[in-house]
Amino acid sequence: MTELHPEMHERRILGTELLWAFGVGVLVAATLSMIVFTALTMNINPPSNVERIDPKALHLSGEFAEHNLGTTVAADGSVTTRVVATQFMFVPRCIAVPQGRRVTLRFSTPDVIHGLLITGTNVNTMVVPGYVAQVHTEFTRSGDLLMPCHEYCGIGHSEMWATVQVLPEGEFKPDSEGKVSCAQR
Amino acid sequence: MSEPRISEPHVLDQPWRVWATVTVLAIVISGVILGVVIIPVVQGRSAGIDAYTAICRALGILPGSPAEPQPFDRTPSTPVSQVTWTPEVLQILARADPERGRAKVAEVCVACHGEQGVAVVPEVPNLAGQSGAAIYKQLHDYRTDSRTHPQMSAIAKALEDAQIADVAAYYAGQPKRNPDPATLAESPAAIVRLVELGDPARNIPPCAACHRPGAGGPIEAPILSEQDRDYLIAQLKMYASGERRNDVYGRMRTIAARLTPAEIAGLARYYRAGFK
Amino acid sequence: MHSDQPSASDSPFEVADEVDEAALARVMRVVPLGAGVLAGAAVALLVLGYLAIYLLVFIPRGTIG
Amino acid sequence: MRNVERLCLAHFWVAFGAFLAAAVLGTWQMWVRSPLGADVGTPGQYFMSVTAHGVAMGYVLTTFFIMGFGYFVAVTALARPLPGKAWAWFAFWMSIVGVIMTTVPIATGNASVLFTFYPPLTGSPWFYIGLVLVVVGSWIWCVLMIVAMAAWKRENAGRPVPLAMFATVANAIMWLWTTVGVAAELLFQVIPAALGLTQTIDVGLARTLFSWTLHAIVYFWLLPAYIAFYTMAPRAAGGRLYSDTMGRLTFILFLIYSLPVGMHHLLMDPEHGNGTKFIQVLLTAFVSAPTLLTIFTITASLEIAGRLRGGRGLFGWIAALPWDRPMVLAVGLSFVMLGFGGFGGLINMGYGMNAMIHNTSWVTAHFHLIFGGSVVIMYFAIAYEIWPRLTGRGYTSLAPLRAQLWLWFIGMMVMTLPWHWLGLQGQWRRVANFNYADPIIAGWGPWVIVSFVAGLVLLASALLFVRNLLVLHLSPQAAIARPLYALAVHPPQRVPAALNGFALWNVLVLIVMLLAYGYPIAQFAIAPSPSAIVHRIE
Repeated sequence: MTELHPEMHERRILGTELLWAFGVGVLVAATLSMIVFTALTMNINPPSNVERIDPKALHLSGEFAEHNLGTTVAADGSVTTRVVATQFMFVPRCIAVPQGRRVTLRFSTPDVIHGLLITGTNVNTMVVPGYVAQVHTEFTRSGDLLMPCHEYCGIGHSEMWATVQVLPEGEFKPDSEGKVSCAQR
Repeated sequence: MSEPRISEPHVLDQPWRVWATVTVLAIVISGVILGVVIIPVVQGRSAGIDAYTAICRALGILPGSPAEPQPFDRTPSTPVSQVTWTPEVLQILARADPERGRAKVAEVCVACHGEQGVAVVPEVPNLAGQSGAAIYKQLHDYRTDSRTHPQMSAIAKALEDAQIADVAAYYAGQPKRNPDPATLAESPAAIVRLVELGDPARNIPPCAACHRPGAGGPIEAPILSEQDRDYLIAQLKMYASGERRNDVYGRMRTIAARLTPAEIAGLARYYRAGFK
Repeated sequence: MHSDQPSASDSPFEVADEVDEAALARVMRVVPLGAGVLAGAAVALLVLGYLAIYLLVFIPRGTIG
Repeated sequence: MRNVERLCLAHFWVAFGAFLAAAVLGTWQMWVRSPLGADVGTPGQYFMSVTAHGVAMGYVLTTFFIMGFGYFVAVTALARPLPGKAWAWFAFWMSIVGVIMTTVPIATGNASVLFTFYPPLTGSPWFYIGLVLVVVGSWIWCVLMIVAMAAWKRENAGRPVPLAMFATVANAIMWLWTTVGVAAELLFQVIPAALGLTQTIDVGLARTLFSWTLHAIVYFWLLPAYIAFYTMAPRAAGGRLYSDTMGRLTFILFLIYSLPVGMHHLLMDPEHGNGTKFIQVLLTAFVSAPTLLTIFTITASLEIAGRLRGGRGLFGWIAALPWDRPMVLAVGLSFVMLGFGGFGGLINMGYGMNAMIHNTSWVTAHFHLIFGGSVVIMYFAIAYEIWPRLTGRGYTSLAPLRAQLWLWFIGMMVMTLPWHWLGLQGQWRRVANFNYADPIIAGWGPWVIVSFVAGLVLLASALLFVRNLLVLHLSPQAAIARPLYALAVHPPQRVPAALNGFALWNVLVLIVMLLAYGYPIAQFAIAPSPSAIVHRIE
C-alpha cells in the first residue's frame, strides 16, 4: 500500500464517494422538484385542514347533524359532500358525486380515529376526532367505487365501508334543496 | 464526548462543524421557504386567496387548503339525541350513588324492570348488569323526547340528571349472568356468524363489536347478553322502520333495516341465551 | 485477554486479513467502476420508476388539494 | 459458558422466540384475510393476532436483538470488558417482565389496539406499562453503550473508535432521541387514560408525538443490518471496506435525518398544515442519502472482493463473489429487497402522491420488504455469523443456512409484490376479512392467495432458521476460522473529532428537531384540539 501513494489513493476513494453523493443529490432534487412543480402548477397538496370541531357534540353541530350529511350543491354551483365516520359505518353509506367537477369532501368523526380512501382515485384522508378532514378533488371516471375505512377503529372495522357513485353530468341532479342522493339500482 | 480530546485533529474538525451545520440548516430553511411561503402563496394566487391567508393555512393557523376556497356551513338542525359524552357527563355517571338509585328503583322502576333488573313484564328490557352509560342515554332521550314510550317518557321527565345516573349505577351494579355456553352452542351457525363476524356482503358489522362488555365501541352501546327476546325483536323492528330513531347517526336503523325477520328472531333468541 | 471477551478472540479491527496488498492495489485501479455502474443504474431505475408512477398513475387519478 | 456470551445468547433467544411466534401469527392472519379463510377466526381474534404480531416483531424481536448485538459489539470490537454487566442483566430481566406484562393482556383480548395504539381506543394499562418497561430496559442498554465507548476513548486517546462500535453508539443515541415521542404519548396521555385517571385524549397531539417515534424506530431496527454491511460483509466476502469515513458519515446522517421526518406518516392527517408537512417531506428525501451512500460503498467493497477473487470485466466480479457464504448471500438478497422496498418508500414520501397509497397494502408491502426482508435477513446473517463465536461450535454444513436465506427471500418477494399491486388498486390495511363478493374486490382474491402461499414459505424459513441454530448448539466444538470485522482499504489512523463522537451531532439534532417539530407540537398548546372520549377495549 505504502508504495502506491496511499494519500492519493485515499483521496481518489473520497473523490468517487463525493461524485456518487453528487449524483444522489441530483436524484433527490429530481424527486423533490416533481413535487414542487406539481404543487405550483396543479395545486397538488396532501389534504390538510386544521379545522377543529368537538367530536363529543358532533351530532349537535349544524354541519354534521344527521340530515345535513350527503352531497349538496350550493347556489353558486359548488359541490360539497359531508360524511360522518363512526363506529362502524360511514353516514351516509352511499355517496353521489359528479364526474369531472370540483368536489369538496368533508369528513368528521364523533368517536375514534378512522380513515378512508376511494378506490382508483387519490381521495385519501385520516379522520381524526377533533378535526374536520377535507379533500378537494375531481373524479375522472364514472361508476361505483368503494370507500372503506382504512384505519383500525375497533373490532367492527372490517365491515366499515361505503359506496361512492360517480355520476355523469346528466345524471347528477340536485333536488329542490340542492341535495343529491345515490341512484337506486 | 463533549470535551474534544487533545490528540484528535481539531484543525480538520473545524470545517466539519461549519459545513455540517450550514448544510443541515440550509436544507431545513429551504424547506420552510418552499413549503410555508412559495408554494402556498403561488397556490393562493391562482385560487384568489391572499398571501397572508395562504401562509396561515399552510401553517395550520387557519383552516383550509391554500389552493381552495373553504365551503360554508349549513344551518343547524334537530339532532336525534341530545346526549353528549363530555367529561362532565361522565363525571355525573362516576359520582352516581347506587344506594340512592336503589331507593328510586324501589319507588318507580321495580314494577316493570324488577328489583334486580330482571323484567317482570313482557317486552320490557332486563337491566341487570347493563352498562350505566346505556341506561343513562335512554332515560335522557326519553326526557328530551328523542325516544318516546307511553310510560317511560313521563317517568323520565320526572327524574333529574343525577337521579338518572343513580338509577343507572344501581342497575349496572346488579350481577351479570354470563351467557351459558351450552345454550349458546344451540344457536344456528348463521346467527353466531352474524354476532361474531357480521356479514361482509351486506356491510353488517358483527354485533359483538359493540354489544359485548369492553368491546371499545360507542359509549352508549348496551350489553345485549340475557336481554328479553320480545323486547329485542320489537326494538329491532322499530329501528328498521324508523319508528325509533334515537341511535346517533342511524347506526342501528341502518343495520336493522338490513336484517331479515328470521335473523331478528334468531338474534333475539341468541341474546336471550343463558337466562334461566 | 479478559475473561469477558468471547472465545473467538475476535479482536479489534486491526487484525490482519488474508488480502494481499499488491493484489489490492491492482484491483483498486478499477474499483469502483463496476459498483458505480451497477448501483447507479439501480438508483436511476428507482427514480425513473418514481417519475413514471407520478405522471402515469398518480396525476391521472385526479388532482387533490 | 462465560457471562457475556450468556448475556448475548439470552437476548438473542428471546428475540428469535418472539420472532417465531409472530411468524406463525402472521401466516395465520394471511389465511384469515384470504378467500380461503372466510370462516376462520373472528375479528376479535384477528386483531388480537395483529397486535401480538406487531408487538413481537416490532418491539421484542428488534429491541432484544439490538441489545444483544450491542453487547457483542462492545466486547468484541473494543476488546475490553463490558462495563456495568450487572446493569445489563438487570435491563434484560426488566424487559422480560415488561414483555410478560404486555403479552398477558394481549392474549386475553384486553389490548387489541395494535402495536401503534390508536388512542382514543385504549387497552389494559398493563399492556402499555409493560412496553414502557421494555423501553426503559433499552435505555439502560443505550447508557451502557455510551459508557463503553467513552471508556475506550479514554484509554485510546486520539484513535478512531472502531466503526462497529461507533455505529452501535450512533444507534443508541438515536434511540434515546426516538423514544422521547412515544414515551411522552404513553406517560402523559395513554396510560393515564387506560388507568381511568382521565376520560379524554387530545388525539391530534397523540398522533403527532407517536409520529416523532414512528420513523426513527424503523432506523433503530435497521442499523444492525447496516453495521453488518459495513463491518462484516466485506471481510466475509474476502475483501475490504471501501471507505471507513463514509461508514461514519452514514451513521451520523441516520442520526440526524431519521428523526425530523416522522410527519410523513401524517401526510393524510387533518391536524397539520401543508407547510409543516412539506418541510418534513423535504427532510425525508434526504434520509435516502445515507442508504444510497451505503449502497455504493458496500457494492464497491464487494467489487474489491470479487476482483481479488479473479472477477474481470464490468460485472464479472459479481459472479466471482463467494455466494456460498451466508453473510455474502444475505447481503446480496438484502440489497435486492432494499431496492424494491426503497422504491415503495420513494412513492410513500411523495407529498400529495402519498394519497394514492396511504394505508393500503402498498405500505404494508413496503415495510415488510424493508424491515421484514432486508433487515431481518441480515439479523439471520448476523446470527449465523456470530453464533459459532458465542457457542464455540461450528456448522457441519452451510447448505441449510443458505436454503433458509433463499426461502426467506423468495417468500418475502412473492408475498409483497402482490401487496404492492393490490395497494395501488386500493386494497386497504388492517381488516380481518374482505367481501370477495364485491366486483372490485373479487379480482384481488387470487393475489391474496398467492401472498398467503408465500407466507407459508416464510413460516417454513422461520422454522428452518430456529432449527439451524438449535442444531448448532448440539454440534461439536470447533475453532473459529476467520476474524469477524473487516478492515478498510485505508484503515483510519486519525479522524476528526466530528467523526469520532456525537457532541456536534446531538446539537444539530436538537436544532433540527426544534425547527421540524417545534411548532407542530406547540400548536396543541396554543390551540388544543377538542378532546375525544376514551373508548376502552378490555
